[in-house]
Amino acid sequence: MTWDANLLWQFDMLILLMMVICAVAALSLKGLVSSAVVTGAYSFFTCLMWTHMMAVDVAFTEAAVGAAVSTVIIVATAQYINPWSKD
Amino acid sequence: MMDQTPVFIIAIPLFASLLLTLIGPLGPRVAYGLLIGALSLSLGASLATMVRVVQTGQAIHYYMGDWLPPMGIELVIDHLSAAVLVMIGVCALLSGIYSMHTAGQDNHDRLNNYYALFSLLVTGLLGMASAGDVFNLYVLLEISALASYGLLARGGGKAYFATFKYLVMGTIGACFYLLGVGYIYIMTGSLNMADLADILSRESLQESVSIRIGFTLIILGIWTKMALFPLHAWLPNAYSRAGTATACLIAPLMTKVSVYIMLRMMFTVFSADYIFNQIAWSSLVIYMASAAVVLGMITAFAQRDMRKMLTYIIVAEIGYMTGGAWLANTAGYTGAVYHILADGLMTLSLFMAVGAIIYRTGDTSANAMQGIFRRMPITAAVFLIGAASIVGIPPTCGFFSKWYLLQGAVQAGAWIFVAALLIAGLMAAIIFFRLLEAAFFGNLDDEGLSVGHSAPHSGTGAVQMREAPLTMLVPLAVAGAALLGLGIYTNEVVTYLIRWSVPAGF
Amino acid sequence: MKPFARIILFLCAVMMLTATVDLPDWADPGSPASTHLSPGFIEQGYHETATPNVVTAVLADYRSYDTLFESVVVFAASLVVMLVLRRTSTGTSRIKHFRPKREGRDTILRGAAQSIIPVMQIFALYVLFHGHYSPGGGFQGGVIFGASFILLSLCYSLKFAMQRFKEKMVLICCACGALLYAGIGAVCLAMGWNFLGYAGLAGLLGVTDVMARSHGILAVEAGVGITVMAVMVSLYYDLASGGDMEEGL
Amino acid sequence: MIIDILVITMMITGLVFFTGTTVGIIRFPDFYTRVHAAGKGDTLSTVMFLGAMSLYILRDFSGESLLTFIKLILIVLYIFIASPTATHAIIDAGYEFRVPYWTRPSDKPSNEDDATDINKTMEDISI
Repeated sequence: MTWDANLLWQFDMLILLMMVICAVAALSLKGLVSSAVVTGAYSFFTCLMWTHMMAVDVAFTEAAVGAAVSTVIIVATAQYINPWSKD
Repeated sequence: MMDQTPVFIIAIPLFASLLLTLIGPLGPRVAYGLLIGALSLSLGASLATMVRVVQTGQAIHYYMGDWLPPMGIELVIDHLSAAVLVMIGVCALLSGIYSMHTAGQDNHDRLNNYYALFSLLVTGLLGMASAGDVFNLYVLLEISALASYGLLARGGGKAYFATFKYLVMGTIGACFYLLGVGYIYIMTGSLNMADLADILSRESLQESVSIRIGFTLIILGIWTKMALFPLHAWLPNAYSRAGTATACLIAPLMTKVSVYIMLRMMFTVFSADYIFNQIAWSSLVIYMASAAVVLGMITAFAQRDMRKMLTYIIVAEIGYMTGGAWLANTAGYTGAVYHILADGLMTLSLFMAVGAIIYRTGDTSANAMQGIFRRMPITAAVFLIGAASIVGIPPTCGFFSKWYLLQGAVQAGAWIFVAALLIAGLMAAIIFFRLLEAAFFGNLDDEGLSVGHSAPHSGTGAVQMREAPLTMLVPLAVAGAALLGLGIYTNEVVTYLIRWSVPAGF
Repeated sequence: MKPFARIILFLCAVMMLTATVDLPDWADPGSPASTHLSPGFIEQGYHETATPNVVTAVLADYRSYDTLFESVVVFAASLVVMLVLRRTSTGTSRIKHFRPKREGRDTILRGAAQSIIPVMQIFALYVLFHGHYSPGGGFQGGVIFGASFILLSLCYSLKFAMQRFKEKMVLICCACGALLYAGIGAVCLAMGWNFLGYAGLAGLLGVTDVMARSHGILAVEAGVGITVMAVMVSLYYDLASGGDMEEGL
Repeated sequence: MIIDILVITMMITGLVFFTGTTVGIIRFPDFYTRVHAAGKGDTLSTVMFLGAMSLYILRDFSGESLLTFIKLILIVLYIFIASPTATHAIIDAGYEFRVPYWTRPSDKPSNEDDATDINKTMEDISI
């Protein structure tokens, strides 16, 4: 379990790229529910990033809170604010 | 074995808040009693701590969990935080007592949960004022912010939108603060304020770009939280649309405690030398503060709604304190700190007086002031004292803070700030003169007017004396007396509390 | 307004990127964050708290005052959402959206839920109580436990879940978890130590100071877990039903 | 040696199914078939992959590797339960939401409304 900075920097870049894509998509997508789902995906990539940084505790929390529960709660909220609205 | 009083200041409201959520079935009276009891005990602990700090002349350090800093977290109560703690305790207790009728009016159900949030907000503010750790400060900032969102949104209707705006701005501010703390942590490896100050004074870190940007982010975050001029757009609507009890608690305290955090970050974590010589922004900040003072007062002048007018006056007062803190001399600093205390009490008494008037007349516009001196003499008297304090008329404390600020501005050669202070005083005089004229003479011109617009023909000329209920009147009177008392004992406050906390390098 | 907002965003991004030029290298063992306090925690952590997982030791003992207020933040969130959303008055419901009714249908979902939820709850308890040795602790365990109730109400219905875990009970759990945490702090205070100095429990439990710290960490983690679990469920109840507790997602 | 071959075979099979899933998600015409492809292919290929990994772990047999093996098998079981159920739930929700299904346009030349209807709904769904 040692961290090697040179081993997987491509993986690092890939995750960061996906995070940027998810962040932009969450802002620009039409419809609140789809934005909520993309936010969940963003949380998942954040979680991967934490794992990659060997911060397992944080990754664990992020997976449980960000990717699972908060996505459900955001979707549950979004259904009241007209889920297919344009903004 | 250490003296345990500092922890009681924070732990008692915290326990009260947790218990208040559990005692719903016992009814609102028990909840009210528990809240008042907890706030008084907390105030007592704050007073005891202040007395000890003044007697020993040095800061009290309380180690949480018996871990020595920088490993653990400590509470640090020095002269500055003791003064702010007592101010928070007094304001919270007074607005707690005051809230008996108005809170019940705004919250027909779940009053105990409302009071739980009320107590939690006070916990957050007290914790911020006594924190000795920058991350702990952030956590307590979040608590008080969350509680204030809930309390403000309780106003219903338009308050939801105003609070949402406040929520977004507040979250951005807190994020900036946290980011700044993060940068500083990476560069220093410590979160304890005293330890940070020690590390940051090293030669190698003085030039660091990251530290500089970390400081910028922290200050920007705090400015967003305290609504300094270009970032103030959220404040007036959020505060003026809240329920009366909420406004009386939040309006005097939230922004003042943010000013306290700014002072703490500027002079405890960073040093005066670093801020005024390494980062030379102070002239820019003084321009911003002057703009805040003048524009806040002018906008306040244009308002018809009384509470909105008062919120714009808060924006102007924030300008006073910021300007005073960045003048970089002792008089300016004294004025800023003294104004934190004075403005808390001024805003509290004005909001409580206006709340009492609204409670009786049901009208939030300036028309409600018609003939108030006849109908509600005590409320009107407190309003007069608060107004005199904002304008800066001698026996009240507002005069002395403005005096120190002017002195500091003249010493620093910041003529624009001097001009802004004078213009703002003039504007405030005009604003309050207009209101008080209506309050004094409005009744005499047209006898039917004061009895009520609904029944203009009942006018027998007999003016009804209808003061607010006693639970509202007593805190009002105490706040008015405190304004005068603080003004009379200015010299003692400055000598025993503020002089001690003047940072080195002035 | 939009171009203005973009300019501000761009300035913030530039500022934050500029700040990175000075930062120490990624995972640099010589950086201040790794040399100032971390060695102390790593070397003494086990001897002072008998907790092999340094993260747990720092979170729940060295900086337990922060963690207390973090759990209170979570508690405050549920209180705020409840105060703002929950409506008891019977009136015209604001909600007019289509909500599928799946009473008495969908055996597959219920079967899957029946087989997953118990395992999930056991795992949550494992995460909570194994926090001394492995990554995990009160927050994570509580969230997983709360998620199991959310799964229950997703697969069955909100009413079914609310019969199992009543709204009043949820609120009591919210407050009691934080009360347990703060109460342990107060017990330590009463035993003559500082607030949250778990060594004060040694006299009550009949163990050494170091073991008492370990037990104290366990107890406060349980408190955090209870609060977080109840808050997750409470947030879901309030948000999914729009505050009327009639029917949910 | 045999285990190695088995592992490689399983991994390649898994990859083939993954590719099929991806192609299916992109190429299938309507909501139901896409979710079907995603659900089935994804489950099988994930199970294949994890099974291959657990076998690979077991090559150097020890207590620790046995523990890892058991954990991986538990994950496989979980996915085997959860993933098809989730697919089922999504399709069920789509059915209740009255998402129209795809029919071959040439079979029913008279019924052109259906096709446009599908396109409209697809826009709605795939936001």
